[in-house]
Amino acid sequence: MIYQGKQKIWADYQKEIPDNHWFYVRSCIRQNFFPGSEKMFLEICRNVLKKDFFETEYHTTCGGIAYHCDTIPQETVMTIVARQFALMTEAGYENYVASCITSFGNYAEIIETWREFPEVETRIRELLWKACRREFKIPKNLAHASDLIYKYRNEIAARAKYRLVNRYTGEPLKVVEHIGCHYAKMFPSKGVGGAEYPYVLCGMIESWGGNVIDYPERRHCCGYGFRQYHVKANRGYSLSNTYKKFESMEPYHPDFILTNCPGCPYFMDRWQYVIAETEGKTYGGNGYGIPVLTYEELASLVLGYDPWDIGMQLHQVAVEPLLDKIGIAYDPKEKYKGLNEKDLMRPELPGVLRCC
Amino acid sequence: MDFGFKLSPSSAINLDKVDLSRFEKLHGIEPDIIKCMACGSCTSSCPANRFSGMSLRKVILDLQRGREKEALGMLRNCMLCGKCTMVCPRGINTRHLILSICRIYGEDGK
Amino acid sequence: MGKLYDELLKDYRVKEGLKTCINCGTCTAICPAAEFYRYDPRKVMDIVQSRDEEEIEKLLKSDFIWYCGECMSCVTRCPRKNGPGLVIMALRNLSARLGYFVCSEKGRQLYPLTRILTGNILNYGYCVYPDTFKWEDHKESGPVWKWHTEHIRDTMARVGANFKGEGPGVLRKIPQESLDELKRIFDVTGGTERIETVEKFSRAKAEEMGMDMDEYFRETFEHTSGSHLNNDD
Amino acid sequence: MKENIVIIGGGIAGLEAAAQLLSLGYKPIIIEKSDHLGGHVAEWNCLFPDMTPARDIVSSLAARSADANIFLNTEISFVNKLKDSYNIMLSNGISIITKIILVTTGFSVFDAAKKEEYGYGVYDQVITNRDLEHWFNTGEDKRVNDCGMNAVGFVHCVGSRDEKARNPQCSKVCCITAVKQAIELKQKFPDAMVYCFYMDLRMFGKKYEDFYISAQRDYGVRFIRGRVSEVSENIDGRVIVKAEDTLSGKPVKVTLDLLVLMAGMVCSPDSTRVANMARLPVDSDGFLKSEDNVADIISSPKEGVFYAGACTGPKTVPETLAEARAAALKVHLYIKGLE
Amino acid sequence: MRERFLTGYNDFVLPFVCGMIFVLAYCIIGMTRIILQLPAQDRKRFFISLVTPKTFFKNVKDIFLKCLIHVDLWKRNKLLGYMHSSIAFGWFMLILVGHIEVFLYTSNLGAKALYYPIFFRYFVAETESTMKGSLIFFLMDFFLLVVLSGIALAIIKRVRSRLFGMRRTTNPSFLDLVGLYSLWAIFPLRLLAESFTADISGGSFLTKSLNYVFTEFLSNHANMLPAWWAYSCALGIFFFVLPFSRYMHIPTEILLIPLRNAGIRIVNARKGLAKAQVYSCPSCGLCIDACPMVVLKGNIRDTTVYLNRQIRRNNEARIEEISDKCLLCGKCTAVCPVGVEGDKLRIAQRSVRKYSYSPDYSNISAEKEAMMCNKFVTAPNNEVSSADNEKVLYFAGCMTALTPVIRKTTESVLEKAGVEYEIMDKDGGLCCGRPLLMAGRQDQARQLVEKNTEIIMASGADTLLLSCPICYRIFRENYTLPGIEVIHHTEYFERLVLSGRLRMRRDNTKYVYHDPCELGRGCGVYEQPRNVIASAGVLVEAARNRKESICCGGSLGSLTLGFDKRKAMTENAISNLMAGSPDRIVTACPLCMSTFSRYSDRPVEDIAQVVDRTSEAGKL
Repeated sequence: MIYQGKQKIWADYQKEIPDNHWFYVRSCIRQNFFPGSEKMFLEICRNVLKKDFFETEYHTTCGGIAYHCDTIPQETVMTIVARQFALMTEAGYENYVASCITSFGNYAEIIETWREFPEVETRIRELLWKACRREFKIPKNLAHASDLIYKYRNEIAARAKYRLVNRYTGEPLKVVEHIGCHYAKMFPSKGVGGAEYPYVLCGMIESWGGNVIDYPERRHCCGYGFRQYHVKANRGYSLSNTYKKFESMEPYHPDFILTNCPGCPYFMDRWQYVIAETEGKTYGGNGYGIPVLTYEELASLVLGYDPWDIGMQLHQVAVEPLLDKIGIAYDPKEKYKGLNEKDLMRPELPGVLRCC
Repeated sequence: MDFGFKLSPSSAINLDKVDLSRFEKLHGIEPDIIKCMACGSCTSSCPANRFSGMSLRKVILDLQRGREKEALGMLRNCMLCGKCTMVCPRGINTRHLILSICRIYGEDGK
Repeated sequence: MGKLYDELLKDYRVKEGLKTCINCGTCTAICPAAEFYRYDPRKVMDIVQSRDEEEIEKLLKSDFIWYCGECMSCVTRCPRKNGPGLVIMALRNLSARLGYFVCSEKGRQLYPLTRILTGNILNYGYCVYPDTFKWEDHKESGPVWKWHTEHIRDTMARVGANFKGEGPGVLRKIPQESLDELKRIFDVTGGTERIETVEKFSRAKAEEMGMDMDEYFRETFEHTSGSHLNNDD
Repeated sequence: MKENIVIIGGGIAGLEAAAQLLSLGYKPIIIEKSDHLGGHVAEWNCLFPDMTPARDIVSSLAARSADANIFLNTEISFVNKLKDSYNIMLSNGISIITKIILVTTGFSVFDAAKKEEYGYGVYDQVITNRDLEHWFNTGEDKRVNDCGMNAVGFVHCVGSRDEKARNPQCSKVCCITAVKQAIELKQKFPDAMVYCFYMDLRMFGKKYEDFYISAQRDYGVRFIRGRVSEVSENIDGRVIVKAEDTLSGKPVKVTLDLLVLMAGMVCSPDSTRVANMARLPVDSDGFLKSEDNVADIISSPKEGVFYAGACTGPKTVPETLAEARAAALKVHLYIKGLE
Repeated sequence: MRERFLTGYNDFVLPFVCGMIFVLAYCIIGMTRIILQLPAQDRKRFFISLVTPKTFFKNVKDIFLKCLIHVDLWKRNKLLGYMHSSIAFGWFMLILVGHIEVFLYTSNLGAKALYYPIFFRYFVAETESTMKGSLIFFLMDFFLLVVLSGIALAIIKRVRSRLFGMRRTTNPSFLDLVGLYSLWAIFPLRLLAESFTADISGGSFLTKSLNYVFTEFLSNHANMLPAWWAYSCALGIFFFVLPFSRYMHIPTEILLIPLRNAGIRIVNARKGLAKAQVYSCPSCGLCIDACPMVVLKGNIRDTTVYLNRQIRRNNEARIEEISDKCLLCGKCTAVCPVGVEGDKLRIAQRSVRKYSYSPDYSNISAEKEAMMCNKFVTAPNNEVSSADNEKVLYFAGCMTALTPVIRKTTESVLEKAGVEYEIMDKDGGLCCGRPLLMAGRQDQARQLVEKNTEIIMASGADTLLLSCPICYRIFRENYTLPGIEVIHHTEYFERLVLSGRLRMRRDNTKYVYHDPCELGRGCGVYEQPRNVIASAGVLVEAARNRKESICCGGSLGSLTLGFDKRKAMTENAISNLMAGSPDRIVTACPLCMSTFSRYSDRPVEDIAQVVDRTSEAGKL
């Protein structure tokens, strides 16, 4: 692997990301499975970095999952998106940041379609007016939330309490990054670093002290596949794709996986559990899995937040071995406690996958 | 634990792992087999194509990819009529090739 | 109704996604579905490109168009700037519109999908929502999810979510007026009509298969024959 | 015979045209940007279909055109159109007034690093056709492992027939070059598996098909119809190639010790620069535009400006030489017309 | 005649007697084994045929004409015929007359009967009564001269075979050579021995006169014993090598003729009839010249004579190579003087091959196929023009699919003649099974025969018309289609012309007709196509035609001949057709047509094209 070769490509894909004043929209999947992540994103941006991020309670799903499950027509999803843009316009923002990769891809695709076929935009404006009496401007800048953490990575590094270094060996942690397919595969120029060697997560890992691992199936989809997961009968597809990725990364013994898509960490986390239960195979050493982190979680961890405050307990794969490696202090007894030490009992332990 | 689904087998051909020993044996008898340029003339003229999907082009390809079962399945209705030999632009003696395949490859494995 | 190909061509995704295909196979090579299903996106493109009405109709009624995971990996690599994934979406859209989806096993799954996803959107404003994401239907979500949903108000509160709360925040309650707007958007953009179409054809199919709608839902949601996978006969 | 003839580019087209003009009694001026004559051919090892050493072609051309005025390491600073002639200013300060310009600026090899998914410049074991020729010539390339060569792949159409690479044209010679290089590698590493990943094999030239048959029959080169979609590196540093075996409709994957990218021909930036300076039009394929693409490919739409070789599109060596000869005759007749 | 020795014995007879006993024992055992190897049914049939007067007389006649007179060779070349019959018939007569002589003049024969007829002249002396036998003396010398003339010719033939109409002869094996030289030696030595004793035992114009010459310088009678020893040894050696040389054909042919006359076919590749044929091969090498593959010198050793030799040696690799290469044109069978069926023998060798995968056609629905061509069943009666009009089912065949002009013109001719017809293989149909049969895959071929039979029987037709001789042959030989006439289009066209349903316009175009192997040698159809062509233009003949027609080289029979190798054969076949400088080449086989078209410098047509071009509708 020739690192300079990658640097050259990264230099070609630098996208303009304004520093401040963003209209923030949430992700359905992230809110369900990693609720702490979104909270931490705003926490870090607003309170740590003192940036202006606006969120309105009136925004909804973008409809992307329903659209990619082919349950709603293109016009419907476009109008829902137009409504989101209208909310941004009404709030006086022109920079639009999405927490979800599906949404991000959805917005990018729709804006691109409108650009190429202006008659579609006109029609959607009419439909939105008819349905909601709203009008919108197309955002001047569209970003994914990971773009912003990437943008702020050095500021975060400057305030970091921990570095991604194995405290036992002194070596940088080996980190595998996984980019959501809809981040740059459709429009390589819309992603930091392009589609083939995206830099958005690599940049974070590098500036926080870790070492990025490239493995053969790095670019492969996690296997979500929308309808291939939401319908129970199809989940073998989803499982098989994740399995393929893990088989490919296994020889590299990564310390953890970093993702920027809300779905991928859920799938890569839970499919490890299913592979362990059905195939008896674990990838993380000592019967553990490989922890799969969102970039918000990682940023929060290096900034020194309590792992249980940011929702690390909602992962099926235990994160404790990773926390130990980095040297992050945590209280095992607090892991499954509610607010004010409320006893919530604890999840059952899986049969094969080792958990804490 | 039963989740209601399981891993699916992969159909990808992994050329690193294909066992070509039988193909090499065949190639020893039929050196022309690798002259095939997959033009499909054989398939288009084949009367067995209607019945067992016979396509000599695919048979040759499948054998090289280690997909022996598929290849033999197609051969099932070959009537050895010789039209493929007549139309092959590379002059491959397809009839003898088919007979050699039938000698070397069998349902029984070896 | 016009010819199928003309109908497809009206879809902007086909306009963007199918210029001319040279059958190079780049899409299939990296397609996650091509490896695990009997599926070859290149062939789908070729059939659409052929403008053969009969073939296109067969395609719309087949399982093939439902194998794609819409990851759009194919879009990145196509040397002719095509988007097989986009064409698939257009095909699925047409298949749903014409009711052809009930002809194939994978197509029939559109019914549970529609019920779950549009239900979530219209009822909660989210595509995925804990109240409808049951551990029983998602055993792979693990004991953690089971625990999480059992104590959801507490676990959500612990990580600072605003679960079912007023105002902004994680999994807040989306105000009724926003949900009403969504409903109106569905009404004027054909979303509602699509739900009804899927309902109608599925109902007819369920009747043909001798099931009530709940059985039909379970059947299509949970069961699949082996014929979709590669290595069995 | 005092008419100045300026030949821009000292590749084989320029040299052949100069040699012909010399034999017609003219004294042409060759302007060459680099420090050697012969252009791309000088960097090649052997030429299909008879495996003629490229060096022989170039040295014989150089010998035959040695009497021309040759400026090496010289670029053109600007071109001024005068009333019925051109004023050419060279980077070495010399200025030439001429009525005749023969553009033989040739092509550039497509920068394979632009096909990011193939990882040229990122993965250690990925090289281009030009790198391989360099290795044939010098034996120096640490990427070619003399002892551990088990599997080698060739990817056709890299940067050709590719709208994403902004070159939808076929580069014409890569198919046969890949076949040639595959045979050469098989000769050096008889036990290695050699795969060619192609979209279409365009064996249009004299004896090309024989070459292809020989590669199949005599060397056992495996041809797989499918464009390579993705290349990645495994933990041993070998490259994994993914394509579709379109003839069986299945994804195919193979691990290789060396991957050779058949980088195509694109119009050289020098051609474009000259075209800008002399106000020559550029055709929709990015190459220089001829008066007529069928009947008169060597005339430019501009009075006194002629083309030869790959500046008007991808060409083989014999085609280029033939065009150079035709251009020399055209120049000769043009000068006769002026008198 | 008086016996010279009381014992009537001398040691020199031993070599002969041992050889004789050995060869007789060998032949009896061999013959018994062959007969036992026949399938029970065939064996029964064979024995019955032996006692049936008709076949009995035929056997006798055939043995006499073929084994002794070699009538086939006479037909081919007089000199060759004379050479063979002089030796065979002459020798036979020597033996016959010798026996008569012995029985006439000796009593108390006993064990002497074994060798007396051969060495009679040594053991007897001339007496008063001798001159009564002067006729016998004369006959013996006469036949000895006949044989000697044959031997002389044989020696010449070894050097100049062309005089005998043979371009190439077989390369003899070592034992063949031993046999050959001992055979050549037998009769001169007999002459020598008898001449030495002629003054004692008497003789005629040959022996007696030679005796006079000898006595001039060799008066001592002691000299005669070595000559008799040498004679006996030559015979002994000949008999000992006989079973292992080509001369085994002499006794075997006597068995082969009745086997053939009993109508027995080759069942087992190496046993029974096949074995009889193999051992009957005299290695004369006529099949070498006949073989179309021999244009390429490298193929000489792949001719039938060498196949027979390799089968006798059990050289499996070569047997496979030879039997797979053959075009199965059947010409060697046609020219073979003893009736070795080179083509069938090879098919039999192919059929014993082991395959680990075998196609089967049980998934093909004959019913469904029949639906596509059952017009005669489904059409209401009034649509069929007249009740007595035949209902023709036209099976174009696989090969015709590659030469659609044949099908098109055949249809056009049928329409002109107002024939009610239906095409059986519009959609490709099934193969007739002949190519599988030729490849030795009999079980598979049988399956196809069954499927096709079912389809044809369900079609409601009463005539099956074929335009491909390959199909035609298997339909004639292996199909049972009760109530349905199987006919080739050449025959059908002749019928249409003769019946006036087609009117031909004759012009001056010169046509040469190529007899396709399967139609001519295979099915015996020679005259019908010629009659049809003669009514369309001027018919000229090829240098070799009819039974001796040369295969086009495209045959499906060969499994291994490559495309490039066949070219020379095709060119040779074309040059054979050029003898009469024809304007057009006409054939009646799609495979011949496409093969010839590849290399011919003048138009090649199927007979259907000729008929279509030159005919118009006649009276109905």
